[in-house]
Amino acid sequence: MVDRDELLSLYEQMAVIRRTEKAAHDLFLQGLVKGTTHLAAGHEAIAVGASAALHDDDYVFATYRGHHHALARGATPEECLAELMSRATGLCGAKGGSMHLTKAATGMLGSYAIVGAHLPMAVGAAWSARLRGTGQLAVAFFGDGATNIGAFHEALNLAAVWKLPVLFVCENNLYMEYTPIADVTAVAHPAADRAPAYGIPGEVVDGNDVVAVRETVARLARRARAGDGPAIVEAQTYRHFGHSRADPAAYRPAEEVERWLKHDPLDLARGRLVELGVRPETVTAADDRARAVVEKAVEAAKAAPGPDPSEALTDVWADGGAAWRT
Amino acid sequence: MVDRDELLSLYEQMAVIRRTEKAAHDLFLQGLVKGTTHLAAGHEAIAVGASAALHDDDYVFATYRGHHHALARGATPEECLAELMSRATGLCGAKGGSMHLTKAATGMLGSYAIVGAHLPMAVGAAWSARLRGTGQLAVAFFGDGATNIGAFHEALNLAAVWKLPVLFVCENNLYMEYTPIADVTAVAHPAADRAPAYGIPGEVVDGNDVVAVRETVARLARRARAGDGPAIVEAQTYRHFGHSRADPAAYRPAEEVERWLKHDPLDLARGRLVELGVRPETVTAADDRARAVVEKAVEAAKAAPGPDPSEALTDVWADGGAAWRT
Amino acid sequence: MADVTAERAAGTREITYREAVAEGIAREMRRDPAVVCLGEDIGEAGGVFKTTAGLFKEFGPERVWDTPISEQAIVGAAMGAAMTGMRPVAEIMFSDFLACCWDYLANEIPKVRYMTGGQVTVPLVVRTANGGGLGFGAQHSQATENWALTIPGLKIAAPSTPADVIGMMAAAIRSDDPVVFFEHKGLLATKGAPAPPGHQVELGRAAVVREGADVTLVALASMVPVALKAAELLGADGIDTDVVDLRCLVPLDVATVLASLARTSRLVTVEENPYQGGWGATLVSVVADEGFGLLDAPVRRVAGECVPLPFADALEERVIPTVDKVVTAVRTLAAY
Amino acid sequence: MADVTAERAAGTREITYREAVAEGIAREMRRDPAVVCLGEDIGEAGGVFKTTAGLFKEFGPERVWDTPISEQAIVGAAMGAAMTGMRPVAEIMFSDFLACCWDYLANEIPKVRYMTGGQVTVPLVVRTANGGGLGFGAQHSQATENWALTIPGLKIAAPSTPADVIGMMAAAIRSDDPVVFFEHKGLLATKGAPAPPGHQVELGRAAVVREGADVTLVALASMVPVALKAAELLGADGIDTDVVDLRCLVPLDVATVLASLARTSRLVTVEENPYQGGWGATLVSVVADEGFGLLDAPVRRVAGECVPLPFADALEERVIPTVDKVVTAVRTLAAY
Ligand SMILES: Cc1ncc(C[n+]2csc(CCOP(=O)(O)OP(=O)(O)O)c2C)c(N)n1
Ligand SMILES: Cc1ncc(C[n+]2csc(CCOP(=O)(O)OP(=O)(O)O)c2C)c(N)n1
Ligand SMILES: [Mg+2]
Ligand SMILES: [Mg+2]
Repeated sequence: MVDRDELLSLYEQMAVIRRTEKAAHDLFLQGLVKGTTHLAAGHEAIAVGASAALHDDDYVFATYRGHHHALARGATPEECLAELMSRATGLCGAKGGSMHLTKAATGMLGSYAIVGAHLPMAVGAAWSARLRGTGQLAVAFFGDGATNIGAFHEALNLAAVWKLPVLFVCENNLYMEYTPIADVTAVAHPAADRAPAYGIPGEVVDGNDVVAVRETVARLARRARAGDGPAIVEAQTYRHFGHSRADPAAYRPAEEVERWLKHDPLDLARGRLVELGVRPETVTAADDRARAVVEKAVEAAKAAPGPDPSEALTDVWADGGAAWRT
Repeated sequence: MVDRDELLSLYEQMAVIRRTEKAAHDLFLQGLVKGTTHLAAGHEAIAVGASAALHDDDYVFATYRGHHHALARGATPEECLAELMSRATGLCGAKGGSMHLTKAATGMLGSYAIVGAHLPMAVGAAWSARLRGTGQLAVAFFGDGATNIGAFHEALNLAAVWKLPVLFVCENNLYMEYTPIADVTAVAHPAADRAPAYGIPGEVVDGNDVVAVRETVARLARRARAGDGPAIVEAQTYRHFGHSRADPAAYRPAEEVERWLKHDPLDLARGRLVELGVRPETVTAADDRARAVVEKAVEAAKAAPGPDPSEALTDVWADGGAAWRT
Repeated sequence: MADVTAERAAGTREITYREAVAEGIAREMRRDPAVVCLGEDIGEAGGVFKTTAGLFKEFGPERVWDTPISEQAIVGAAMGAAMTGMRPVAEIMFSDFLACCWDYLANEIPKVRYMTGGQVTVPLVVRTANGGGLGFGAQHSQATENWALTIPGLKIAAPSTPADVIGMMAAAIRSDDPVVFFEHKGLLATKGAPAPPGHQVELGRAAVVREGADVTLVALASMVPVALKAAELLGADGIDTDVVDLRCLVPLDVATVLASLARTSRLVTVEENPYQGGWGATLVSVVADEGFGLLDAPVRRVAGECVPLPFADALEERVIPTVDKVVTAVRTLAAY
Repeated sequence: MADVTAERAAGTREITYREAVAEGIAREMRRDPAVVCLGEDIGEAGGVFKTTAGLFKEFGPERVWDTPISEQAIVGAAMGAAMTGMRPVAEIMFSDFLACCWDYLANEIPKVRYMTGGQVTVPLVVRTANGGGLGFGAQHSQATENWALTIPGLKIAAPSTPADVIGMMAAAIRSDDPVVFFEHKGLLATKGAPAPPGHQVELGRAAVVREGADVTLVALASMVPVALKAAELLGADGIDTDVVDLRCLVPLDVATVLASLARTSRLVTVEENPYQGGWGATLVSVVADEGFGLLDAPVRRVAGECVPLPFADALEERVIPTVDKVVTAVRTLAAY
């Protein structure tokens, strides 16, 4: 199980994510973030719990709802917010935006905005790890909605046949954009119930319990690294904001929202910390640090310069350029 | 169960298919069929047994290995062979070829050469039948190899969610082109074992037993028409020729080939006919009729004219033309 | 095409392009019970761009179907339904996602009629939100009408005004041929005259939306207002431009372009597609052949840069054609 | 490009284009352990076109991987592997099937470097059998290099000779950028000089394969022999053609084309793509701008008809460019 210090650290990471998402939301409403955002407030325990079970050199592939994964895998709030605010100091130099947060240097190999597309990529990264004999693992995080797209099926089967060290972690937040996943899926657990179709384990876990997520991912990661093949984790969770931008999520029943808000990953972790005998002041101090980090990040991102327009014509090719003709 | 006369008729249909395929093979080797062919000798019982369970106005969607379905759904050997031989009298006026045999007038809505692509189409036809309230059923026939492609997954889930009157009939002949399906699939029954992922029935049947196929399809068709949704049938079979063209299928163990050749759908049906008390001469007479039909078809197809080259520029649009600009 | 100008003037209450999409579909659904819609979040939610707002309420769940995130199933099912008596209108949320069901657009829908020797028709519409300029990044911002142009057998509509949306939607849904219908995200909030009852705009009929004698500007969808704005600025400079709104890529109205060129002798195309493989290339290549004798100057294409779409405004503006770029191109050409 | 001619002459034992594919891959696999192959039936079976024959035997199952029929998984996995230190060579059996994984070619592979601000590279090759003329029908016969041309961020190679196959395969596999490598089905059985050890042909370098003063013919892949044959016939008529083998669409060697045009003042492109959206359109549009002053006559594109590919020979010949059609086009132009 988890010890106090570690749990406190996980808690603080979650607090940083929560505050970063809140900041992103406010900045969007202030017109400082353009395009769109898909906030992960509510999903923190999945990113943090899973990342805690990974090695530093493992690979993570995430979706347009990927701020939490970037942060859990080594990106700073400042880098993330700067990207959202179109700053040159952003993670991707303002070329990617909210949907494409990436920090390759720390194994966060990208956020992809086409539902399901990154699952085969994660399979490929796991294949590569095996070919290179590095013991690395790849993890793909994705939404419940991704379980009905073709790439999901192809990725799962290939990973299973080749027995690759890859985990498929579904963040089941009950909804796609505005439509309940239950309305358009033939089985109750859109991810886990598909595992038998690939002869692999599929586990359902409380995605708001950082300890449970960490434990489940760690166990299946060990199994995968040992050569026993991939697995599906279906982490049940709920998003605190709407799907994207200013979506008020009016399509969700009030009772359901309330029930889930009471099952907040931060509250759960706080409860566990208290059970472990951590003092309230210690938790509050972590909260304060998180707030301070994010506040500083917002200010720094605001102060950073925008990208030089000439950057638009760089980085298509490995030589740094964009020439397509002589 | 099946009565004598019906079984005799099914037998004769299978015999016609067998001989048509043999003729296609010989014509290919003579250089009279160009491009490619994918022969269905060995698969006859699936097409004939399933078609026997369908209504005249049901829809069938098949693959590049689709001669048997075209024949079982009302195309004549002459129309099919003429198409293969690039004759104007071919089913598709020599525009389609072996891989695209289609007879829309009798509900044979086409043979498609991109693996898996026609499964969603069959779902759409079933959806259409339901919207129009016609009581029609749609059936997609496909190979074992198609079970690992994305369109399979998307089609199955949508059909299940909308509870559509569509059946998915897999002709599992153990191989894709040259690679055994078992080498690249995570479960033992590539089609049937996936059924639970869509909450629908998945049944394995002896695909060389025309009676068993008819019975299984009839039962699941009734269920689907009654509004209880789609089902998967995995019909186990074996192809007598190689995958396509002149493939000698050397990748198949001799013992396996032998075992399957002993389990020939025509022999099985013949055995059942004898059990039902049909006299050998009656069966021979059916064989003779089949031979005569196909011999005549070969001659007629040979004698038919080729297409007028100007036909190349017709039938892109519904108005019969091909103009893309003013 | 004086009628367009007339229509624009005739309107009393202006409507948005977004409203026009839903209105265009609704008119056809009222007229023909074979018209059904399917797509992600198009039902009660009214579509993520609200371009199907009101349809679910008016027509109910048997006419407006929410689907899983399964682009292949959506378009493949639409195809099967179209082959069997329905007139489906399938939504692919962003045109970038056409890549997820490209097999249906490239290999199935446009070919089945031909390869069956004319045995079937596929009267369907695939509607999709197209184009950039909104900071949606590389995977949600492409103008992909040129992808469809590489495929014989697809009709391609890309209206620039609310009235055209309604008129072309009517034509598209009534068409017995498959139509890919590009709704430009950057135009959704724009307003224009409403369309009269029964309004139809024949597919393949370009509109001369401004008449001028010096240079022909040919544009499509969101580039039409860009071209018109440039024409206005150029007019102040004494350069008089003809502006042609192509409206469709297939059928391609070459005749209208050549007729304009006969007056102006100079051609600039304005397209959001990247230069490499953009629609302007096909048009220019026809002109360089059949219109060569009409040309007094090089032909210039103002097109997207050959890079993915970047996120930041400052970068995106560098990539997508702007009024400035059009003005510069026309000036250079007029001076040739 | 005298070197090409020299190479062609230098060979002793001729090899087939088909053999050259396997040889080209094998040379790189011997050189670099990061090169791995994946695809359907490419292992023990040696590929349905036998273009990977011998690789499994030489390199074994840890370097040559048979896959399920899962085009998205093949190309998606290749992408993930390329991003993490490998140099995968993925086979998509027929280029028509690129439509089944188009998302990876259109939205993922060519964009990930750019949209991450240059954080990653994707050094992979997607090889595919391309083109028609063999009676494979509408879904197995397309020349789809123009699909790739619509997507910035992909390099596009389409060799016409065995030596070029080897040289360009080396360049493609060593490239840190993604390359789509089109192997023409109609050329597989053709023979040519072998490539010397270490042979590389830089991507984006066209070859002038015949020199002439009257008309420039620009062709690609299987259209190169068609253009050469036409040139031969035209030569007998006293029309002297320059023939440029483009070799790649991206990078596009416009300089070589313009240099040729400076000599001939007349241009005909010969492409298997349908006229609408074919690669010739992009090239011609550049020429109609930058090369306008060089042109003495209209530019003509001999391209595929805008229809799906029909099955019967008699019909397919009507659709795909033939020597006759090229000869006619050049004659008309020379007489202009
Ligand atoms: C292929 C594809 N289809 C549709 C979309 C549009 N879209 C973006 S997010 C989304 C909902 C995804 O739901 P889910 O997978 O449950 O993830 P969540 O947003 O709930 O985290 C949809 C339909 C897309 N990005 N890609
Ligand atoms: C999407 C796609 N990928 C690959 C192919 C090439 N191909 C044609 S048939 C075939 C094998 C199919 O095997 P299976 O589904 O078992 O059908 P069978 O031929 O055995 O009847 C393959 C790989 C194709 N036509 N379409
Ligand atoms: Mg969700
Ligand atoms: Mg098979």
